[in-house]
Amino acid sequence: MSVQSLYGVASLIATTLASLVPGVPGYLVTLLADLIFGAILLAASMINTIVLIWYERKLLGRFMDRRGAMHVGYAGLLQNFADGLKLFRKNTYMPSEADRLGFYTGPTAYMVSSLVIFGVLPISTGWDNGSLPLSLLLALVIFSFAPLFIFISAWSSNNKYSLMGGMRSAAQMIAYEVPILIAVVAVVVVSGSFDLTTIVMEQQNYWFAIPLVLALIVFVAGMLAEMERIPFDLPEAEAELVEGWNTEYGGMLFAFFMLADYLRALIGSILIVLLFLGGWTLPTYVPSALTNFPLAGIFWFMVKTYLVFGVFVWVRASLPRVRTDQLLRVGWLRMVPLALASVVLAAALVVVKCLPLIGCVPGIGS
Amino acid sequence: MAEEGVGALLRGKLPDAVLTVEPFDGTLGRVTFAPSHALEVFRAVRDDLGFAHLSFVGGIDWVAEREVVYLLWSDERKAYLLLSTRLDAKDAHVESATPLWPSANWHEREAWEMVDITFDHHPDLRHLLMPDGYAFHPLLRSFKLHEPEELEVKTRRV
Amino acid sequence: MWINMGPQHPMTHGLWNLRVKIDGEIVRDIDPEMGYLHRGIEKISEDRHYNEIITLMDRTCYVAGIAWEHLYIQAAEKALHVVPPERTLYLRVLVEEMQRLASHIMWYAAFVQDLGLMSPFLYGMRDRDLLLDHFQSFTGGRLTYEYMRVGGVRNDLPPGTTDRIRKTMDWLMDRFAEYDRLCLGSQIFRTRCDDLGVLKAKDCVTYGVTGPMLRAAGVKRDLRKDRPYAAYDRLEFDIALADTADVTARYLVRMEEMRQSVRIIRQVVDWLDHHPGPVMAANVPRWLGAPYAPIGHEGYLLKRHYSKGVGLSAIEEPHGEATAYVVNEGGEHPYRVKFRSPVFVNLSAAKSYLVGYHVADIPPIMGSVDVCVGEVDR
Amino acid sequence: MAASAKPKEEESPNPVLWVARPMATAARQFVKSLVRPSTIVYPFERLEDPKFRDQVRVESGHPIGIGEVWDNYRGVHALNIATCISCNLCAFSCPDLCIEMVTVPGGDPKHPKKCPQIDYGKCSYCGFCSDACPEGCLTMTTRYELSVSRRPEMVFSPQKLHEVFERKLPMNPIRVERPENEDAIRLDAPLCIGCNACARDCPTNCITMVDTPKPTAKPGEKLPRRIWKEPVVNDSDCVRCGTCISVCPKECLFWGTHP
Repeated sequence: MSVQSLYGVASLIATTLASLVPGVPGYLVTLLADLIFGAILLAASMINTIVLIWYERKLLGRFMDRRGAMHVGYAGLLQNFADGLKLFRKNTYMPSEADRLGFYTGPTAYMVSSLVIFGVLPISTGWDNGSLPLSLLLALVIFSFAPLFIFISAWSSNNKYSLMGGMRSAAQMIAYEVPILIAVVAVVVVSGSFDLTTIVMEQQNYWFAIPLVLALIVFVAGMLAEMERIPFDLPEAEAELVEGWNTEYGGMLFAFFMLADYLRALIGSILIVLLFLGGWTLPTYVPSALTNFPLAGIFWFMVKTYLVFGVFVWVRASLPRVRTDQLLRVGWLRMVPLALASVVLAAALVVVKCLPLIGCVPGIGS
Repeated sequence: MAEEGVGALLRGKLPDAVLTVEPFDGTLGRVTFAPSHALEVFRAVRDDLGFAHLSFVGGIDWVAEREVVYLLWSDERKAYLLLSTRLDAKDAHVESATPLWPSANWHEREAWEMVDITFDHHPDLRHLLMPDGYAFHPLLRSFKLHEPEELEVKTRRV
Repeated sequence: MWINMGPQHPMTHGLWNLRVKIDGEIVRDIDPEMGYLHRGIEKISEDRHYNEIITLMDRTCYVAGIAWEHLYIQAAEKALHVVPPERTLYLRVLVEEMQRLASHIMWYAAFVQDLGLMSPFLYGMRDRDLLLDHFQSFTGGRLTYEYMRVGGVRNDLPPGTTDRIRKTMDWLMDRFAEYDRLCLGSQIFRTRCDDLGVLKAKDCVTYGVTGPMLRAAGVKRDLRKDRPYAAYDRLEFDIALADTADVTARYLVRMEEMRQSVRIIRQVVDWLDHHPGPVMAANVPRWLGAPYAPIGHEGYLLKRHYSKGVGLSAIEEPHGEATAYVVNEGGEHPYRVKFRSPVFVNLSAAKSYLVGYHVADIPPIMGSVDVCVGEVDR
Repeated sequence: MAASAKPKEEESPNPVLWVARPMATAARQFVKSLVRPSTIVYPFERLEDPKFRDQVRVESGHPIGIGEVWDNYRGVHALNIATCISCNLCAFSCPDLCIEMVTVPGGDPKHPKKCPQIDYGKCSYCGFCSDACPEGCLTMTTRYELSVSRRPEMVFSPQKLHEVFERKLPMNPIRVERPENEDAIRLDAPLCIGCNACARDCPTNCITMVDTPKPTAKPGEKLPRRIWKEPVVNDSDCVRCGTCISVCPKECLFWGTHP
């Protein structure tokens, strides 16, 4: 029986299901398999997010000459699960004058829209969406829904700090959408595809980070702003806006915001890995022992993602926060021209056909 | 001597206003002036003698009368000058120094709420440290602290 | 739109309320509300013996307790006509300068954290701990020292302290370079802090602003130089000055002051090594009485009388010029104690350096003022 | 004279490096603290633990938990009941009124022995009491953990303070030197009636009543009815507690400056 599915692994599940329970209609099996795969993906992304928080806490601790979480579980690994449980058990309160609909839907939609992106991102061979030719665009579009939901929840919580944080968030995210998208164009020009899997496969000889270093810088800076992390965390600038747009939230709704923030951080790191650092592939000249074990693709993918996130933590540990007007000025006046320059550079590289040359440089390419 | 200099200078300028000039340890002297001439004294001290920095304004309650103490600093002389004036406790008011030295603003507000001295023409005479509408003046001698026995917290047996 | 920044707000560093009128992100008007931490120290002092006020002084400013002790003790000694021995003067300079270091490091930590940078906060707290360890070693307390007494100090330094202090000073000098790399070396820090919260020299004098804020505007006033107290006239140091009068200038002035403090401490430690002597003046009662008879002994009657006097003292506290005015009317308690807190006046001028800047600038500007609400409200 | 605190050239930001210098500084700290961060894991590692002291890297010469320095800490009091003379000085010197003198067994019925009971809910650990203690029986120890579950447990009776003493914790070794020529008890002789109250109540027995010659009455003058004895204070033994002043019915004793 033939099972059509979006996912390589999902089709595996479907085949297994079909062989276990014969006689079930094919479309039901496909549906069930997709649901199971979605649940696996959801669990994996959530667990990854929570581990990412732990990772940041530990790393930040070392940057700050302290230890970070260390008591719950081995080296504090379970600390964030405990925190999550605590938040889960808490009452959620709504300010009496707040708008009920927006107050509750804002964080939920923020969280869900961040989670949906995981369905688009390829993780490894077989764990990807082989048939989505515009997956990069889809991911970025869903990624840029966030300011809307942030603004809804900020406005509806009827707090001046929240409103200011929401305003800042919207302004900042829109300002940095533009350079990010232009920087992505550079990648698309070089790889010739909007499909993330194709982009990764194009990088088997050399990583795009080498020819497109300009685009990488713009993309990383833009991602920092999109993720609202220091030095661009002014929507939730603790010093003046208390907690910015999530001031009024507590309990599980706050946990939604927190999780969604780190989900977006994870997605940002994953996008950087996919677009510029070769995804789950390693350059072909590395010893094959490094790539010839089960789930090697996922392993290297996670290692790269966590390293990229480590750079974000490093930046957080060493840079202060910028101001709104300075941020916007940098965004529009520096980042957009830089991104345009990187597109021109990428186009030039493609036109003069010198890209394969980079692959010939010893130590970089194959 | 410099100590006599400033006081004598002030006395020469404003013979009616300056009541006494006496030496005071650590300053150029302590000048007592009549409260009715406060503004003239302030002007003379700031503009002619160069005491541009007002360090503090403090009130002291001497039961029958109240004293206002001004400590001034001159960058040229590198020394302090102590001004003092005595007011009748029943009608304690003196001209505000805030128009001349804006730094007196909060000090006068504090002296007003603590020692009950009214500063005329103060731009913003309202409570500073105490809550609005607080009816007492804590630094008056008539304001007694509780005896320690009254403050004794009854221990609650848990 | 008026917003309340405080009394519970990350910006306040204490318990006060800054009401801000904003137009978009621009500050149009402000109104500080004080008094949340008012404990009536001046009133309580009227019912306490001279030595027992020291315990209050430690709690006046919780990051510069010993400077306030020094301030009060000088005034009380003048009011009581007591002259402390010479070694005591040097010991007091030593602890005051160490307190200045601790206070400035604490300021650095809090200020940079206001800018959103957490790691210098922890570096600062770590390095301040070394100074607190020293305080613990010779006063017994880490935050509330109770070190000074009328007529001297509680005790001399334990053996070996001076060498340890020298080592710590060397180590701290390296740390200051690290602080500068983290802040001055960062383009983001400079864009945040340059031309921010400008209060020019003329306005500083008018509003009575003192301390590092005043020196950042280029006014050369430092009571340690201009009106030397304790042993400062026998020590070599320079006044830290800057001329741009903005937040960066205040940062620079405080950093330079810390280096000068290290310089002073090294000289004092050398002097202390070679000049042993008593640390308590003769003819001073070791114990200057109690506020009340203890519970169950209300019949006790303990009166000492001192000859009348008024004491005025002024010191350059880490935050600026602090003065104390102690009136001794001959009783066992002071008749009136009045303190001038530098932050009190610096805050009262807040409107002149906050209006016109962004909301996001309020934390760094207020951070550069170094607000310590304990001594504002007293 | 005045140093200008201008930033040095090496510290000013480089437009090319932009944020490289602070990031390098943070990275250096990261590498340093990979082995062992500066923090001390408090409930598991204790500074006062001599075994742990050797493990702490002391690169800055700071006195963290080193021997005699740690012992200067002002913590919970220790009371040696045996040497306490019930002079009340600790209770008098306490600014927070947290010390109450309570009767302990061991005194004679007329003059019960009283020792300090400390309410740690009020105590500010200023150390005035141990500084005032003339016999050194009330000292402060390095014990700093004082969490109790109920408020009455914060009140330490003399017996409980004695238990702290018997645990032989490191005592605060700093003894405050008594100043030379301290104020001493003086007698306003014409007022004295020789009632012996001061000598009876003196905790150190430093007051002796000596006979004074009874003056011969002039004609027409009436001699006061009194015992012809006067207290003489041994200043070197006197602890300046003031008990004699407070019990004197005629208020003829006072603090006087040493000649």
